[in-house]
Amino acid sequence: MANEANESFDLDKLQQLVEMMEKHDLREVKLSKGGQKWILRRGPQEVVQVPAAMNMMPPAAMPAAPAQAPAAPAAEAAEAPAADAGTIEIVSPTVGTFYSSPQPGDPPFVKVGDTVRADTVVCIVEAMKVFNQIPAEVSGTISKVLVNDGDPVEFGQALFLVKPE
Amino acid sequence: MANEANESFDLDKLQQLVEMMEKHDLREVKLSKGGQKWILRRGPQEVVQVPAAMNMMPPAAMPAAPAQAPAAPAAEAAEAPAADAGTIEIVSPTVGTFYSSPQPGDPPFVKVGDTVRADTVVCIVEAMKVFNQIPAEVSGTISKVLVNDGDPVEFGQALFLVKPE
Amino acid sequence: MFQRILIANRGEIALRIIRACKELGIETVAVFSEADRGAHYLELADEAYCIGPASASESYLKIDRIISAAEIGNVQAIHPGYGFLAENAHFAEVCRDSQIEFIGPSHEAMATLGDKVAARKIAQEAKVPVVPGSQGLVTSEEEALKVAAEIGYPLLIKATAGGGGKGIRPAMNEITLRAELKAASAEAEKAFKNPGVYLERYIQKPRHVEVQILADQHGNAVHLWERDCTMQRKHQKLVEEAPAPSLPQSVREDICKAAVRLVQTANYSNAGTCEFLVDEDNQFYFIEVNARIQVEHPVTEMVTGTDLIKEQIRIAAGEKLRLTQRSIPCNGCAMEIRINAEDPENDFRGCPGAITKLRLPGGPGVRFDSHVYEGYRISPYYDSMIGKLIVHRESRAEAIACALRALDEMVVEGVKTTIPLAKRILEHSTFTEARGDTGFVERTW
Amino acid sequence: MFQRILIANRGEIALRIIRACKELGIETVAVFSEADRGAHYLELADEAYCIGPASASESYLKIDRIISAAEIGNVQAIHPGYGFLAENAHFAEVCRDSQIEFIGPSHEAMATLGDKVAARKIAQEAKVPVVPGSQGLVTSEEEALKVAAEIGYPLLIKATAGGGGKGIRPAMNEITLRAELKAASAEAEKAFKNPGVYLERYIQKPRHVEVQILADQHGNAVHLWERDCTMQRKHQKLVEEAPAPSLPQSVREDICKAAVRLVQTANYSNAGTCEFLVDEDNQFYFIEVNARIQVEHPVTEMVTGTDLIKEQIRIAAGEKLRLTQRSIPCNGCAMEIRINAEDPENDFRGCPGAITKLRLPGGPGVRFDSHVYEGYRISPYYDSMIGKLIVHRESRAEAIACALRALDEMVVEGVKTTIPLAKRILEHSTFTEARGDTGFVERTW
Repeated sequence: MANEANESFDLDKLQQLVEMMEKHDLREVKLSKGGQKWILRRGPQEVVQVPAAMNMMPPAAMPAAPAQAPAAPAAEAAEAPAADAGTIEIVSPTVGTFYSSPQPGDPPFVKVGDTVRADTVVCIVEAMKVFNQIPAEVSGTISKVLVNDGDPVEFGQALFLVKPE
Repeated sequence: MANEANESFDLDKLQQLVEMMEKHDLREVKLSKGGQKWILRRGPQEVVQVPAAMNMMPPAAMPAAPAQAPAAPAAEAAEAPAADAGTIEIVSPTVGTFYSSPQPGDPPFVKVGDTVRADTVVCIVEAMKVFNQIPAEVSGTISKVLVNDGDPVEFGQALFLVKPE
Repeated sequence: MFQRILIANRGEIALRIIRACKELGIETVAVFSEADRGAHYLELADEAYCIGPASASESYLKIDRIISAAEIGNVQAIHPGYGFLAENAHFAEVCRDSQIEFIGPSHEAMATLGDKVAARKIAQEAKVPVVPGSQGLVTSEEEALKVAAEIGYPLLIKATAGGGGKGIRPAMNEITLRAELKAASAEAEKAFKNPGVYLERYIQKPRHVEVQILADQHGNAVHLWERDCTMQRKHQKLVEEAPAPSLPQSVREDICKAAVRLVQTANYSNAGTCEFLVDEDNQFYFIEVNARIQVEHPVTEMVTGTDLIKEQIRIAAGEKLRLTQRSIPCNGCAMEIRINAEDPENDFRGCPGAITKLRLPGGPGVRFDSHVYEGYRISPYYDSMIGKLIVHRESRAEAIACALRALDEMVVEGVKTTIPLAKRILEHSTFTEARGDTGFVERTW
Repeated sequence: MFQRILIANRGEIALRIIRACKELGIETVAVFSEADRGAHYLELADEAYCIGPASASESYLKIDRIISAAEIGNVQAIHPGYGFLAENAHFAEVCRDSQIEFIGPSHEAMATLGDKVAARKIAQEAKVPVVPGSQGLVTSEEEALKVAAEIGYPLLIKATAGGGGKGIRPAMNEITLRAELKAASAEAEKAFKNPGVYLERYIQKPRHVEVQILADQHGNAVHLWERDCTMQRKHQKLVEEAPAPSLPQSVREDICKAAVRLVQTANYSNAGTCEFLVDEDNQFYFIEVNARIQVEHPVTEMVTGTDLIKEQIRIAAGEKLRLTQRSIPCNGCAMEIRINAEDPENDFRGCPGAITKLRLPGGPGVRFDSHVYEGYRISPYYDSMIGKLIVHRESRAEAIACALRALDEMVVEGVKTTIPLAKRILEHSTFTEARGDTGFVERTW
């Protein structure tokens, strides 16, 4: 987190950018800088997406902890370094309960050392009785499982570390 | 005032010093650094004097204005630059009304260009019907009169600028 | 009573609800978007879950994510605050289907009162005056002229599909009515794909007066007196106060009783507000019910000595009202001044950015409700309100003086705010003499 | 009414008086020492004059400089706040000799009540119970034993020249009395150059209860109910509340009436406080009168809905009391928590220094009186109080819960504060069950 603080000038950049967009009523801005990419859109259903960075989001802290994290708009996450150099995180697309296997007692979808492709199902996140199968969205080798079966997970929380091919 | 803000680390020094004195129950500390001198005493009648600096105190701002000055212990004034390089200020030792002459209509005690000695009376500051004759406390030439006959003056407010011999 | 509540909101009102829960010994689960990550108020909740990106449609408006946060948070109830999902009957229903109590009215009552025509019917049923107008749409010119003759001129031709001030044309007399009717219908067809128009009396120079009510689930309802919210700009309230100045005592009592009749007729429970227009002759006309807690609720809390959020929670938990109508006082005068990060020089556009310096007002008679602090970054995604100054003094004159001295004490740097406008309003004779109408601020500044 | 007032004080109470004056439309002249130059509250005064160096003896206690500031500031009255010159009868007299009204009692009443023996006489004259003891000094052992037999054991042998807890010896029975008497006298001779001692009953496990009174210059006096200040450490109050818990209603009324009798007998005017000790049998004994506004006055303001500073000014301006005894309520429960920059780990030594981070509590039921802000530098020259948290809720339990959640919201960095101790007190069963006595805090922490 420390180096984020140092790099906080990027937040200001984003701020400026958003204000500039508002001022001149821009609908869309795309920026790419080094490894990261920003796409900002304004209007009816304004969203901030950080595709390149999404998989690099830091583990969303658990109860109470999030508070310690610095205030920052979504794109700021792009700054966050991967928890483990050379690995990519598979993050939860929603808030819910994490299940590592299809059924209680079954073997887990994946374990450390398994190779996964973009469409490989790595776990289930249950939200409102709906069991969402989560694909890896990246190909490589599972190097770490970050949560336990039955854990509650937040939106954007890292579930697995993958060493890409 | 701007450069005081930059030099605010000196305030911290003073703070440390005062705390150090408290902690180790020091009764007196004398420091000299460059042109300035600090004398701090603690105990029964604790006072902070800044002899070398006292005459260099900036004119105490008039109504409302003092508020703009930065919060700082007395000795901080030592940092303040003289209003005019090479001159020394004669400051009011009390709060009251400034009179430039012994009687209304009389010629003033001193005017620009007059030479004064330490014991030369330069004005009267009236407080509670008491007419305090104010000596120059420095020898030199009056280079500027900073207040008008009948003006209210604060403690520590500069009244005259003197070019020392 | 509940042991654990989820707060489906953000900012000032989320903090307000956390405060009430802490005083009641109830644990809180907060939810937040990535734009609010790290906000100080989240530290005060017992748990906090990120539910999505900055965009409200992907977080604070995302029903399934909020419900599943409630499930993993293991709460018994959800407080929706105001805005976002607060008046979404579907959300209320989903909550209850998931065995989680929604802290608000029944979704049936919410749905009914959310419908203009249905709400108007209920009001008439409850013998609450509504703005005179045509029963439903006017289809022919003859009908229009006939209705107009009954309700009287001047009147407004309103597109049934319109709203937010759009699709409205005034008609001062028969001639203009004839002329405007077709034009209005054609315009409506073009703008809203619906030619339907209806007629309504044009209330001139109205004041906005609303009545706070509380109703339990056992058929008991009380009013907590009224608020005057006449100081507004583009339908955005700027200053609210209680009691309503320049309203005869008999009218105050009538309008408050009318509000109670209305919510009882609608089988409404929990906290709610009935909004009225009051014309120059002190006739009042029902407009709508806000089926939620409102931004300006503190004004009523100060003069009645109640905590409306706590009462909402108690009612949702099934408790009977602790208050009886006779036990509810209206002491002194309270005012709320909304402080928004907006640029008055630039048509009040939002001013997102970091608050570089902040000094809050304090002392007797001053309450300040805000989630911001020095260093807080106002995100561009949500509303621009950064705080509410609430003052409570013996008299209206003292309340105004107190509000002005408190605004003098406030320092906000880094963003532009509406503080200067607020001061101009509070000092204007039209306000101090309570001669304003809802158009005053726009006409004057 | 005055047009212009000088405030002969600093910090929190100076700001408090500025706020009251602004609400009354009275201009203010502030005075400050060089240590306070640039403090934010000085900006809120209409004028501000530097009157000397940091040392109080050279500034805030310097009568001639304050009077001449009042003269060049052209004010009609001086408010002394508390501490410094507030109870200096000579200062009050000098003000009035200079045709400047002193906002406080007559200097005669102040002088009389400032004298222990004289104040005790007035109390007895007003039929207000005092701590049983010898009439004046005891000169012989026989006399001591005779008096002791009347007032009963245990008792205290007190040096007449003593004070602040010094020169006091307990005697549990005749034997110890005999033994201690000579020793005490000798010790007094040695310590205070005055061998005089007197006897007083030893009140065990007392509570500290004080009554707020207001009296005008036309002979009218009322009480504004009592405050309990039992939570103290080395005679420094930490938490004050109203009403006094665990005090039977009949005793509350008796003690309040006694206070009114006392101030009327003393021809006292303006605001004042009568301090009492209350023993385990709810017997109360007069100790002294504080002839000034007190730090803890906001507690009374909250439960009675008054503004004591404004009342002080009105009374000094010669107005008749606006309040009648029957019109003064005591609503809900109010508490004040003093927040001092002190280091509890280090025997509560003052912690001067810069406040590097500050977040204030807010929301319903919370009032915060303070002159500090982020970046404020606490000078080592004056008292260590940086703020007062005042809460006001329906019940005592809610007030405690509100105070705790407000303290949770507070963030003070850069200096150590008494916030942790305050939390421990508020959470301790002895406090929540109101079983404490004035020795509780020192015995417990």
